Amino acid sequence: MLLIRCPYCEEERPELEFRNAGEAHIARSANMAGESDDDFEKFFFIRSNPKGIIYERWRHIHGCARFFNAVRDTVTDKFVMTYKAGEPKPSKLPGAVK
Amino acid sequence: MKKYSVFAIAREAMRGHKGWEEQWSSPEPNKEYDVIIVGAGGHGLATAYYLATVHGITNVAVLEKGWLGGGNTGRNTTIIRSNYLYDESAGIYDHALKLWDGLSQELNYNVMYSARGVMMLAHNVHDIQVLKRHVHANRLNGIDNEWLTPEQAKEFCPPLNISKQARYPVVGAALQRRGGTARHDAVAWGYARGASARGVHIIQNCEVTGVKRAANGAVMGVDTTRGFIGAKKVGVVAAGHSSVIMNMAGVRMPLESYPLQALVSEPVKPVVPCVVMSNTVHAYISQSDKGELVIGAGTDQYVSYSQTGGLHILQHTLDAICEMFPIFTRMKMLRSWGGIVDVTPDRSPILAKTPVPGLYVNCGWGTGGFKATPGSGHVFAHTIAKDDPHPINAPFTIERFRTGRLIDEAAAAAVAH
Amino acid sequence: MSGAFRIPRAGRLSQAKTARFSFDGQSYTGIEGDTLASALLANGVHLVGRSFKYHRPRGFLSAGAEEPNALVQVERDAARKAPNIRATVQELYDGLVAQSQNRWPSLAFDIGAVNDIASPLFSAGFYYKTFMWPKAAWKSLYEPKIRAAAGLGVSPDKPDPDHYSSRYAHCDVLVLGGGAAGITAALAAAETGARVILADEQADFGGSLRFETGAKIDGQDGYGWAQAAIAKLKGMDNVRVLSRTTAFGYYAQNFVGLVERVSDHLQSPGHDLPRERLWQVRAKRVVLATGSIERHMVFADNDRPGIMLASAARIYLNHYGVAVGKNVGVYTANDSAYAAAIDLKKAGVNIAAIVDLRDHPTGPVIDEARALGIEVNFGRAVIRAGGKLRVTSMTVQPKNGGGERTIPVDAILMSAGWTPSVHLFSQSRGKVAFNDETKRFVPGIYAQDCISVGACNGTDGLSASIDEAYAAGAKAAKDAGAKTAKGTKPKVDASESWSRGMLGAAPGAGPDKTVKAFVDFQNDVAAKDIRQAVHEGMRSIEHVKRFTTNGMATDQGKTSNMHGLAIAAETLGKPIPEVGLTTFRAPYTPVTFGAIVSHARGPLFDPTRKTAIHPWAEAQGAVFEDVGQWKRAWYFPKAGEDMHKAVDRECVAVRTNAGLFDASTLGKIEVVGPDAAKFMELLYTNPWEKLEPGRCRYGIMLREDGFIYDDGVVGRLAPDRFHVTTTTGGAPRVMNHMEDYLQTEFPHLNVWLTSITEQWAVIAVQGPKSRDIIAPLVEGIDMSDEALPHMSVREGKICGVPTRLFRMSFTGERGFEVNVPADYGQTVWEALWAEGQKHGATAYGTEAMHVLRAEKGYIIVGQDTDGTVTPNDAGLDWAVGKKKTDFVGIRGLTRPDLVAKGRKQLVGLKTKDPKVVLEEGAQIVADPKQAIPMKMIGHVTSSYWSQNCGRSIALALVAGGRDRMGETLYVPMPNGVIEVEVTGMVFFDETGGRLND
Amino acid sequence: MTKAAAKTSASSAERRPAQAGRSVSAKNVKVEVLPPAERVSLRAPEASIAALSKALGLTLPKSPKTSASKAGRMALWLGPDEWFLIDEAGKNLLADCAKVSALHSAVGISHRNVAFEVTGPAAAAAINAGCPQDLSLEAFPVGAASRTVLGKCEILLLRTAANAFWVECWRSFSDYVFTFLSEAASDAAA
Repeated sequence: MLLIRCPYCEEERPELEFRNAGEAHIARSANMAGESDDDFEKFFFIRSNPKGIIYERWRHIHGCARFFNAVRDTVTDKFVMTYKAGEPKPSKLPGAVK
Repeated sequence: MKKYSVFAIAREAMRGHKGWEEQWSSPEPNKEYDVIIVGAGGHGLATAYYLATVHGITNVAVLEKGWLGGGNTGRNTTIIRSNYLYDESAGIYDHALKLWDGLSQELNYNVMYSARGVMMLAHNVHDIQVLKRHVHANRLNGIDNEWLTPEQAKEFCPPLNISKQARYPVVGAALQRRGGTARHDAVAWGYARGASARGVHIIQNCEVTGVKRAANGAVMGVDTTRGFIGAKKVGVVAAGHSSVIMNMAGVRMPLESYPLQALVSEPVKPVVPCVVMSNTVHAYISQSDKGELVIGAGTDQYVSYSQTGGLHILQHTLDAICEMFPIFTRMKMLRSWGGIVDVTPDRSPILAKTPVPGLYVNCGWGTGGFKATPGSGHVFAHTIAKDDPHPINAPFTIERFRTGRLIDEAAAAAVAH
Repeated sequence: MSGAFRIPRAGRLSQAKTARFSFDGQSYTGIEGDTLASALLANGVHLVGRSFKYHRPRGFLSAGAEEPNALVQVERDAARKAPNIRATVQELYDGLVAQSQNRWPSLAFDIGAVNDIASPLFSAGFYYKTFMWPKAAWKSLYEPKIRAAAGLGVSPDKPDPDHYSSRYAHCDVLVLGGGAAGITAALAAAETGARVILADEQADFGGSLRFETGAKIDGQDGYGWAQAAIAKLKGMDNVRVLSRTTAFGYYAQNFVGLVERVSDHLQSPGHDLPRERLWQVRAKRVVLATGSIERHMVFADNDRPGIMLASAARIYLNHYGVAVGKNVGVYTANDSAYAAAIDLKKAGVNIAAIVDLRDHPTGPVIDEARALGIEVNFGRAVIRAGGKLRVTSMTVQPKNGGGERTIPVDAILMSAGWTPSVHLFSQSRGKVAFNDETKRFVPGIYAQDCISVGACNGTDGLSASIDEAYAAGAKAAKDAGAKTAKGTKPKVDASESWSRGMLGAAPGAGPDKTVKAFVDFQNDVAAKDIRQAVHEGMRSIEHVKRFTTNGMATDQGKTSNMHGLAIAAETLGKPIPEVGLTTFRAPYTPVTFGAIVSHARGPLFDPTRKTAIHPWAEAQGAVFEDVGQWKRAWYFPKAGEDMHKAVDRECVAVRTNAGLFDASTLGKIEVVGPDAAKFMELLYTNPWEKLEPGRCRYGIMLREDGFIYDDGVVGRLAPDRFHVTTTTGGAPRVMNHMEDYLQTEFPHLNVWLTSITEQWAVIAVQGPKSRDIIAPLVEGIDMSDEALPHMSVREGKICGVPTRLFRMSFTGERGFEVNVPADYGQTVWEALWAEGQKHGATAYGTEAMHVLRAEKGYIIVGQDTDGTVTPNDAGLDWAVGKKKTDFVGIRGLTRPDLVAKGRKQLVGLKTKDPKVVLEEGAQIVADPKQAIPMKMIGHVTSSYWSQNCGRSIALALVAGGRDRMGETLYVPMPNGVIEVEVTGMVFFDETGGRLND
Repeated sequence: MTKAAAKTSASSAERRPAQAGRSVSAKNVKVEVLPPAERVSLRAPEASIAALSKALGLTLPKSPKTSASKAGRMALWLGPDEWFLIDEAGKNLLADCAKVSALHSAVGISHRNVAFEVTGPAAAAAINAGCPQDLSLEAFPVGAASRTVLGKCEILLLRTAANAFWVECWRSFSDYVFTFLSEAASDAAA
């Protein structure tokens, strides 16, 4: 069971309080109705599924109920950082080598 | 390939089993092959085997980053069935089931396919509606699947608890008698032996690090930890790592990889005679020939390549097992492990040509790929050999996610209203 | 006397406290504090089991959790049977009943032992090569025989009367292993004030100090020091000491699963104590002090009862006061077995000889052995053991060949060296490193905040272990945020010699030999099997393991893995690290399902949700159905009624007079804020901005892919307040879906969502008399059709309590849904019921509700739709706002396949024979005469007998269904084809006039 | 404890709270059902907090996992814009909120939840049978409040004293929560 730092509760909480909500930073188009079939496929189905650093969404559903973003290594399952929903994708990761 | 038989065993017994030949050879890679298969799991090895036996293509390499059969092939709960709802799914899984029946003889390797029956439990009215929809569709598709009362279900699987006092009482079941289990390692080894004997190179400890494409976009070969290996056709059968490999070729996939855990109990004398599955209570169980209860359930909730998962997932799984089989609380978990399952948005596989000429992909089997192994390899070999899908796998395209023509078995089992 | 082999004044148990027990029906006496193993050995019993494949007789190999052989069935009573219990772990209690396993008819005479005679046939992986002919025989003959022969114990066959509990715990420092290193680390950490948990799998602490008579710490003997230290730790508020507690799994982020065996050792556990308790500990730092496990020597017939690990014999002697034989041989490749010989000799047991593989070992233990007059042979090997049910001799030969000499013995103690227990370290995803000099894998690269100390870290010697453990314990506490320690490090006054050993097959079991020199006892894997696997092309240790099953038995290879690896490496001609080590997986030792499940059994398997009105329905004799976690009243049978009769009556009554229905389980969400309507516009297909306060609308929610996700009636209470209803099962996911969009896609909207599902009990009153029933109880709401038309909502009072009164209908009749605060649900229901009685009303359940809505063609999401159905497919295009520029699902809806011709559409079906009721889920074809596989064009989603229509009715999804009106289609059933006609979806009151009648 | 089933007025329907009157006592833990109380789910942006605090007569806490309490009225921080309000005396929280014109959402949920009190030296241990949070006084001090889980159910947890917790859950889960806590209490006592 993972231990996840909720950026709103400002502490680490057990995974049982959270629900994963898939890849982060996939923005819904402001002109959804005008999207092409290809764009819609990319938006709704295509996922980066990285082996390594993933940017993902979690919801602290049984806690503060907020959605937020996390950076995690999918090989070790270790969290690099978490940040609030709406904040930009971090350009630099803490402790990142290279 | 020297034939295996009881006589061969008797002969070897006389000389201390020193005369067995290698089941597969471990050659150094050539510079180039006609076809490269990425991934020496059951599906990849079966593909190579059928390329050789059905299509006469033997200049084939199967590249494996670890040891053959070491991924999901060796980590699954070996359930085999074909009682799927949609024609497309029923088509491919029943194709596989027909190949399972006779696979030991075909491969001259006892894969221990055991048609002990797969029973899926209904716990409420909604389950009955969903399972009966399957039963009727299967019947008209020529696939066996029959409806049982709770009492009949208990007769078929005596330790099952059908008490009406259970939290979710059993109210019926669908039984596919041809369903069952097989010995997972033997499937990989049997195909490896058969393919190797026909000239296929199985190259272990050889990780693909890149996919090379020509100026026209077509595949030229792959970079590996053992150097570049050329091929005009590359089939990616890398299960949880499929999207990693496809990314190397510049193709982004509708896939996510999740940890799937399973466990076995200590071995006991025969007690569970068949496979029992429940979607509502959510777990499945069978008993191996060795006597271990083989148990699985759902995935962890996050993308991961760690091959580990949380204890709470196993707890939920065993909660469900002990709800269905209250007599098992004193049984002991002996070993648990995790695999990486690649899941598509509609929970059906992708078995198709790709936008890249010469690149083929066989992935997205999610939690249920083992049962398809022979059928998947058979039609994927066809797809690669003919550069055109077999009618059975034609619906399993990548494009379906653009058009919306999904094969959504999970949605068809819609959650309760 | 508790057994002929109990040595007076030896051991630590009080011989006064005896305990009677039985094994295979024979009664024995042991001592409290014994394990079943020590008690049997005290009585001279070595033969306790049969091996898995060859059914060879087996005795005790060890005195601990690594035991591969001595597995027994322990039965407290008929319902408390436990298979595969290690006799070396099971503590004795008065009245314990144990049986041997995997033998028939008896342990001493086992028919299955013919497998041993025929064993040349049963070589590694033989089953992959045979049993293939004739094909049918696998299922009918071979497999049943194999299965019957396999397995060890017998599964329990009754529900377990015991209970299991669980506890989450947090600490700064978790110390796993209570030997000298673990205790020291715990002391160092505890002195800082850090929160410490110390756990050990044994009943009492001390680890190897339990048998190392040569250890002295702080002026006491080692064991005594350990007990004093534990007493000190137990007295500290910041320390929790757990004995009989095995850390079985090391998960991500220092999350460790432990099982505490609470009452299996007690004679009468009573009802209050759980059998076992699961601890799930989150530790800031973990100290691994898991020790090491002695390896056996791999030589021919090394499995005969009476042959055991040297350290085991020492524990039996020094702790339990039991001699494992009267004339004992020792076979070793290191120093530690000498201590066993010395201890036994001093206790009066004859040591027949020590056989040491090493050519010229020197040291104090060797000198001491010689001084005691023990025969010591260097450079020699035991090439074979004699005896069958008990070892009778050992045959010794110079290790490079030469003359054989057979020495009579009744026990052989072996030691090939010690394997560090890196299981938990490895589970933590740490990478082990092979130390070529000491020939062992030790912790290399750490993946988590943990540290290994003592023997499990490859640290030899008590003094070095304690130094290391003290520093590690203090550092772990400091790293976890505690203050610096201010204690004193334990001082080692004397310790024993630990030296290396050997890996792989011993001389006489080399590559040229076909003897049965066992590597894995339980699974009957001999050195030759491993070699055969390599010869057959298995080059990865994982292949070798799986092909031979080495290390896959219930002991998970604790004694066998390293030997197996070494033999494979030797055969391959590769260094050990290149062949690799198999993965260590949880659990460290087998864990009961009960402990893992703990509380989640019976009523706590899953919450059972009941509405406020449930007790009334129960009192009325309602039959309930499970809908998700809810129990819903299904139908209300009167005396003599079956389900059909009850449902027919309920359905007719609703349309004739009125019916009361408990709709409380429907999901309800209050959407509040100035942007509430804007939000609703985005989440539902319908338009909402213009819906006036006080009015309702049926809403459809899609997923982004355009398929129907949920539906429900929505009332606008105020410009900034909506009362949204969802399906029963959909409530949590709809809430999550709405929150997701609100928080992440539309955070600019000023609106909030609150689940009010359980705030309101909902009583549907439906039927022509519904208004007459409600009106007398209502205050402050004008109930006239003009003031309260169909699809409107008002707030007021009913029975003196607040209500949100909806005028709406899911039956097609004039209808209302009365929302009242949940605690008033039952009394308001009772009041309405009393009024209803005056008007011939009935209570109806979910089944009648389904029939009534189907008569009107109202869909149920999840039954008539299945996640692949668009609003158009369901005939609900009218509910999609055509002028809207955005809503969730707007783009998904226009994808090529979702607008293609021939999609399945929801239609009505009437059977040609009105009495025939179709089966839900039945498939529909256009041509019933076609051969299988048939082309199916749809399926029946809902089907009922409609008493109101006087015939059966059905809804179905049919390809191109709306273009097939009037067409005859076919439903092929096992006992004949049913003809049906495609119709519209409304079967009753097509004009809808009754809504206002 | 007050009488669990109470009539609100002579003319109105009888109130029948779930689990009324249930309690269980083990050696070091006691679990009791609390009587009905007034409850509101309050949502508001930062800018409205001062006005709402004034109207409610207690300062809405702004720090995670904290609560405020004054004269039988409690406000639990549940999220950055979410508070759970309890008035034990049943005073009208909604009416107080309605006085505030600043942006907010107040939804009455008095009947949605059922509250339990878990008291005694082993109270934390009993809750930890199914709650994965660290309930030591350092990590979860008196006054700490949080939504979390207990077994297979969501709960709201408030520490009212070193040895006392206030546990809330939705009405239909109250039987499960009570049963769970009862089982856990007997084990925690051991």
